[in-house]
Amino acid sequence: MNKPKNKAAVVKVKNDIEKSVLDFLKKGMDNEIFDAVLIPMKVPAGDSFAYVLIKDKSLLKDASYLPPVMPVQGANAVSSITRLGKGKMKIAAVLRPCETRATVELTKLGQTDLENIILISMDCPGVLPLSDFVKDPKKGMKLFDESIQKGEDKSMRPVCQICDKSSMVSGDIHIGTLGAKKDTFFVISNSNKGDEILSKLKISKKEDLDNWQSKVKNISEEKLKKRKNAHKTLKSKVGGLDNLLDTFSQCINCHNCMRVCPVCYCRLCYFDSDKVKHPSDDYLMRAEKTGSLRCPSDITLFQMGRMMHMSLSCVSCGMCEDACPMDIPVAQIFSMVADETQDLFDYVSGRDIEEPLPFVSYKEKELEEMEDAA
Amino acid sequence: MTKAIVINKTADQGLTEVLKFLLENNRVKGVFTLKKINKEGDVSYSLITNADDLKDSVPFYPLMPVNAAKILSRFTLKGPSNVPIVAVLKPCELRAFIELVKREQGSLENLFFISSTCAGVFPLEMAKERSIGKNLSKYFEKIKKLEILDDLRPVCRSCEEFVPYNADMTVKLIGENIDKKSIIFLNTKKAEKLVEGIKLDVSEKDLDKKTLDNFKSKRAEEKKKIFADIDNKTNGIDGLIDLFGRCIGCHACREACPICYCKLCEFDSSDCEYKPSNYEIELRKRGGLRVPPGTVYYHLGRLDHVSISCVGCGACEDVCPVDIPLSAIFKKIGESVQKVFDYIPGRAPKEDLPITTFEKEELKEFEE
Amino acid sequence: MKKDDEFLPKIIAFLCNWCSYAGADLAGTSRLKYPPSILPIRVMCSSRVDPLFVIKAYLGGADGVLVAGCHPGDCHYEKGNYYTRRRFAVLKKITENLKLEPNRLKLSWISASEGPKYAKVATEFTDQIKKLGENHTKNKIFL
Amino acid sequence: MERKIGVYICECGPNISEKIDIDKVIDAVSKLDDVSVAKRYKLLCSEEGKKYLLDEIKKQGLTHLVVSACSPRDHEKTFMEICEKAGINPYLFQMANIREHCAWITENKDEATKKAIRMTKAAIRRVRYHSSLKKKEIEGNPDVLVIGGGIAGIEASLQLADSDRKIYLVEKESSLGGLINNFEKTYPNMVPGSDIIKQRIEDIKKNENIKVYTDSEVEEIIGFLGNFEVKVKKVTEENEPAEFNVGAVVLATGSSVFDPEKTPQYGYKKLDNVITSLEFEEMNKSGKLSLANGEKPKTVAIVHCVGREKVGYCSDICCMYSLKFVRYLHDKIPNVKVSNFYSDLCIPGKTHQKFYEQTIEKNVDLIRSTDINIEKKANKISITYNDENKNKKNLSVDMVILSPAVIPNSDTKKLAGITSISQGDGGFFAEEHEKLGPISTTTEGIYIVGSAQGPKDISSTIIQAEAATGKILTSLIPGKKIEPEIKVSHISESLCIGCKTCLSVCSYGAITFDETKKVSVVNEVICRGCGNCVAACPSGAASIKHFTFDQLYQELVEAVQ
Repeated sequence: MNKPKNKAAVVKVKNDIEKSVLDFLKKGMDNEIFDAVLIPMKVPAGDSFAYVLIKDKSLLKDASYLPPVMPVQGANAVSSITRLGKGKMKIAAVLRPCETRATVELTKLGQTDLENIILISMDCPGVLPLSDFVKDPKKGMKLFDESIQKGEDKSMRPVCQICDKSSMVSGDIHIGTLGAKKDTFFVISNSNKGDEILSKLKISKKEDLDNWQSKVKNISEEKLKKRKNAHKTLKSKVGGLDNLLDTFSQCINCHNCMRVCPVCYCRLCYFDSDKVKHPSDDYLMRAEKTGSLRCPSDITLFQMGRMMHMSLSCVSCGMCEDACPMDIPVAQIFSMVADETQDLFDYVSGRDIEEPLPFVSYKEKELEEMEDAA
Repeated sequence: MTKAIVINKTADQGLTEVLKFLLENNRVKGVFTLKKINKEGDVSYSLITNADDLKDSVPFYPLMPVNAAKILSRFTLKGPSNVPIVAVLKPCELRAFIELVKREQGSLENLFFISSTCAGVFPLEMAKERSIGKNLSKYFEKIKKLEILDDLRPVCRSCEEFVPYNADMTVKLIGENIDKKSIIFLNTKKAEKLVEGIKLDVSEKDLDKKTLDNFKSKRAEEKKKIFADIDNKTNGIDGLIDLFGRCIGCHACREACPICYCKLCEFDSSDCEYKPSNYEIELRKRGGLRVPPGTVYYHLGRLDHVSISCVGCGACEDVCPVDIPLSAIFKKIGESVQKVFDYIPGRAPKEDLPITTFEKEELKEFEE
Repeated sequence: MKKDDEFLPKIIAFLCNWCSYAGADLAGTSRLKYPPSILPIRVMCSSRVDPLFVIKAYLGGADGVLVAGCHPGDCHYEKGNYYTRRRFAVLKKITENLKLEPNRLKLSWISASEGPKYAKVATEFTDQIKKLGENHTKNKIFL
Repeated sequence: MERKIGVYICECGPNISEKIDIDKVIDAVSKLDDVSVAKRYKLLCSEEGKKYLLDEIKKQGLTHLVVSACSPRDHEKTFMEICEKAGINPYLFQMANIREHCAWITENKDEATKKAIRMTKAAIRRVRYHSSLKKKEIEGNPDVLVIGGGIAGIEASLQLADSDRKIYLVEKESSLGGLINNFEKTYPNMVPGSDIIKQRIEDIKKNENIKVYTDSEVEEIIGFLGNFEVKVKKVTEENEPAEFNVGAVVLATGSSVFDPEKTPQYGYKKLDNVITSLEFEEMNKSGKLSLANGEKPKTVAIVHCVGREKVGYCSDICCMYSLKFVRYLHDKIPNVKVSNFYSDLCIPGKTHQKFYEQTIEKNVDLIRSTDINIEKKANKISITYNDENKNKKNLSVDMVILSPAVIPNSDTKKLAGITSISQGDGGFFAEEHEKLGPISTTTEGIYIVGSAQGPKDISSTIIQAEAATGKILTSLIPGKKIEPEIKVSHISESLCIGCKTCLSVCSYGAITFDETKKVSVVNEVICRGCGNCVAACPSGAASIKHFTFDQLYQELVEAVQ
């Protein structure tokens, strides 16, 4: 993966891009390049979206490759299908870049089998906060379309507004819309699998990609700036124990952030296990130290423990924040921490399947700055 | 008639005074109640051991951040408390705790329970927006007039079990001048002994049954509406798919549910993982399948597991990120299941769970 | 989708080994005739039938689910079927409330000597299901 | 591991082949995953059939076997044995019952064929999720614990001891013999009770195979057929309980009688000379058959069925011994007038009728009566009653003997707790099945003998003692291994949340609770494998071998697909 991408195929848009992408997928099925497609689809009530594994082509027309919300992290969908084995079907999985990267992380963690999966991503404009959307889906749809038209992100989730990897390619095929000529889009191959598919579909990689690349470069640089600033202000707001406690003061310990997190893959979370259940005396003792003990206790322990466990693989997808009943800016906090911990190892989670997880590898000479000078 | 402590203060202040007495005179070693925890005035349950910290306690703050039964269970899971603790709970929380104790998930030993006639609580949403504070006066105005405040959670507005079971003390919180007088009934000998020697006037009183019945009938009205509404929505498999379609599978409802006490939920276990071949079969049948699958199955299964003990506390709905009307569904089905066994969850600790016992002659209507 | 007149339901029948399965065997050895709609699944005791199986069967598209065991008091394992009955009651109530076609579920007590009863139950239940028609959950995607 | 599933479809002569198009079935399944061969054969349960199957398994190198044929209740065992012979685990095998459940009940051949395909596919899918189970074997201890030193216990002990079994005989009284000790004579042939019992007690004392614990009570019994850990404590002293291991337990705790004080209308304990049958036996045996004032009674009433309504059953023996009392009285007190008040006479058995006829030749009135009331009138006892025609009548007598209902021995409850054998009707120990298992219990290896199981006379008691002996001698042969059920429950320690739901639904006390780990634990040897606890467990911590969630669910999936 990650071969230099200087050439790509170009596909003409007939009436609208969504249809054309779906059409591209249908061709894939027609030519039996893949037997099924994993792609978001509006739920019957029309108030949200869900991933659907489609075998019956006629269903494709109702799919939407770029839904306005992320109710389920695509990586979880992929692992649900392949954790117990690759199966017989070849499946094209249409995922956002952060979902693709989470999938790559899960693969490193043995939670998916990508052999029969083709990962297809796209330039991502971000998504709307889920809770707002479900309250008024119609409004949400409209808002989302407008934002795309205008190329604005102010109505997107905060964590999307500061995402500098919204076009990062780590799957097999990437749908590039940025910098494409009017009524066209790029189909960028990022792997041999990808190349194979393009050739089978007889789409040749002639167009060169400078346009797309420079556009992506600008956007991610701009977003990176925003991100750094956002993190700076956030740090001043939540930095220090008191601020941190305050930030999590309303946490009700529902562990939703953990359960929707794509890279929290444990069947039984350490923080739900017996290891965190103590005799009554312990709680009483702790209460007596300070006069009173907030219940449920160990909120911060849980959050920090989670940072310890998954910040190296965090893809800043924002699921946690979407799912938090108390609107705690979990995703922003975690994206801040993740950037720093991943920097330590010059690691970007999900960037490349060949990159080993920092915790399962080491260099003999590294992290001197962490060691005691003396 | 029951002995009752009468204090010319608001219910909150009145009870706090009693709690203070209990801590200072070492009648109990800890007080478990709601407490303001920061300058923003966020409220959370706390285990208070130092009488001074009681100044921030707000026992009857109309909010249920979590169902307290879960915390008490965590507290006594590994064995009963070694020292006396008094816990201030809402009636539904107390009932939930009894259900947990029946399942060996906690112990009643060394615990004293104070509850109240419960006027209901605001949705968690409002705590998030920090808008409860400014609604407090409205809350008490309404309840003095025995009216039902629309901003309250639907499950509270329709709750008919607002008089606690198994409480050692019950605080009057429904009816006139609750803002001037706090009346604390001593329901048990235990309670009388606990407050022995308190410098407050104790007199014989009664919960005004007529007032409560009147209030109950209003709640019953609300319930009719809410049940009718959910009944229209729960319409066969398509109705279910519409209701639960937007479920994101976070299972927060289960995590918040006091009756869901399992270490690892059946629905997170490998039993519920689809093998590749299962996907193939389902696709052959349906042409497509939601992934991860099992949304409807999860909710049906949870209904099967908890309906018998559901106390209708509404915690599930409070935490649902996509506002599925869970509490109405679970309350309605819970009640109809419980009716079959003439069972009220949490009514009596000695009452067997219907699923752990049976009558030889029963349920004929279900056989053929 | 077949027309109703030619519609042969798929009915999952959980049969306890000692009574109902034996009863079904007897129906066979006595050459009684009943529709081939019944698909037996043998369990040692009806109390093994986790209500979740019934739900799975229904969501999986089974047109009907029959749970059959020894008559109350005759359970090979003493009390099993009493618990089966309670679990079934709970499940039935749930499906009633959700209007999930509770008539697709059936609980019967069939002893080892009741071959005719088994054939009767199988036939009548099949007719009942035919009236209800196909279980459409089998076409649902968003389960 | 790579699966090679062999599918064999039995024609069962014409039974299946005529009703089902077997070749169609073969076509339908031979392409399925892991199916390496699908064939038909004329009669698989025949000797050639078995041989054929055996060779096939070897030749094809099969790992799993599916047989579509008759009911597993007929031939599952047969084919499992073949698997074993062929060297594959017998539990990697599944049967589809396409005869009883398909061929024989379906008119239309196409439909039958379709169903047979479905059933066979389901079996194939299920077998893929089977796992090998290992046969368990334990060395059974042939020794036996007998609780109760009455005639029942004595008889069982002697018979077992004669076949060289070591017996531990526990009696809570200071001497053996039980109630019979008090009987001067026993009906119908009026031989002295002592004749029956004395010699036997002597034999026991002489027999070094029998260890007797008098003044002792059983404190604990934990285990299963072939291996029960027992603790026995002397009631009289404060010493450590004796501990030993046995392979079987005989409950012979006998019975006692209903307390007539609970039915005040009979005046028991309120009036002099109103006594119970047991008191009368003692009095009679001691030879001092007299009234409180020392005189001999001239008129005696014997009241049957005392407390019958209260306990709700006929006690079987009262009528006979009440007639026996008539004999006692006439032997000891010439021309004494005896009146028996009964509601229904119970005179069963081939010899009893004769005894009855001989008895009523004597000076005795048999009065069928209801609503008896007994008071003191002057210095006599006055009995008012309604006769058969509902006329109020009255009779004065010197002495009244009450024949109360037979009830379980007082320590039945305690033992029921210790052995987890439930108490059935009337509070007697519950037999496994009223007709089919009258002396067995729900726990293999524990047997009930004598009136501990219900009112019984001596001969039926001895019959039961012999029956129990037979059971024990055949099920516990020294050196022979016993095979406990393999398809048992298991509770995952890591998943169990300790709610004890499983404990309350288990009929066999097979699940215990580990208080330190706060998790339930299955005693695999006591478990019968019904699977009740598995369905009861909300968190899927409990599972049952060979009927796992996966196995049943996958069978289901195929069946509905």
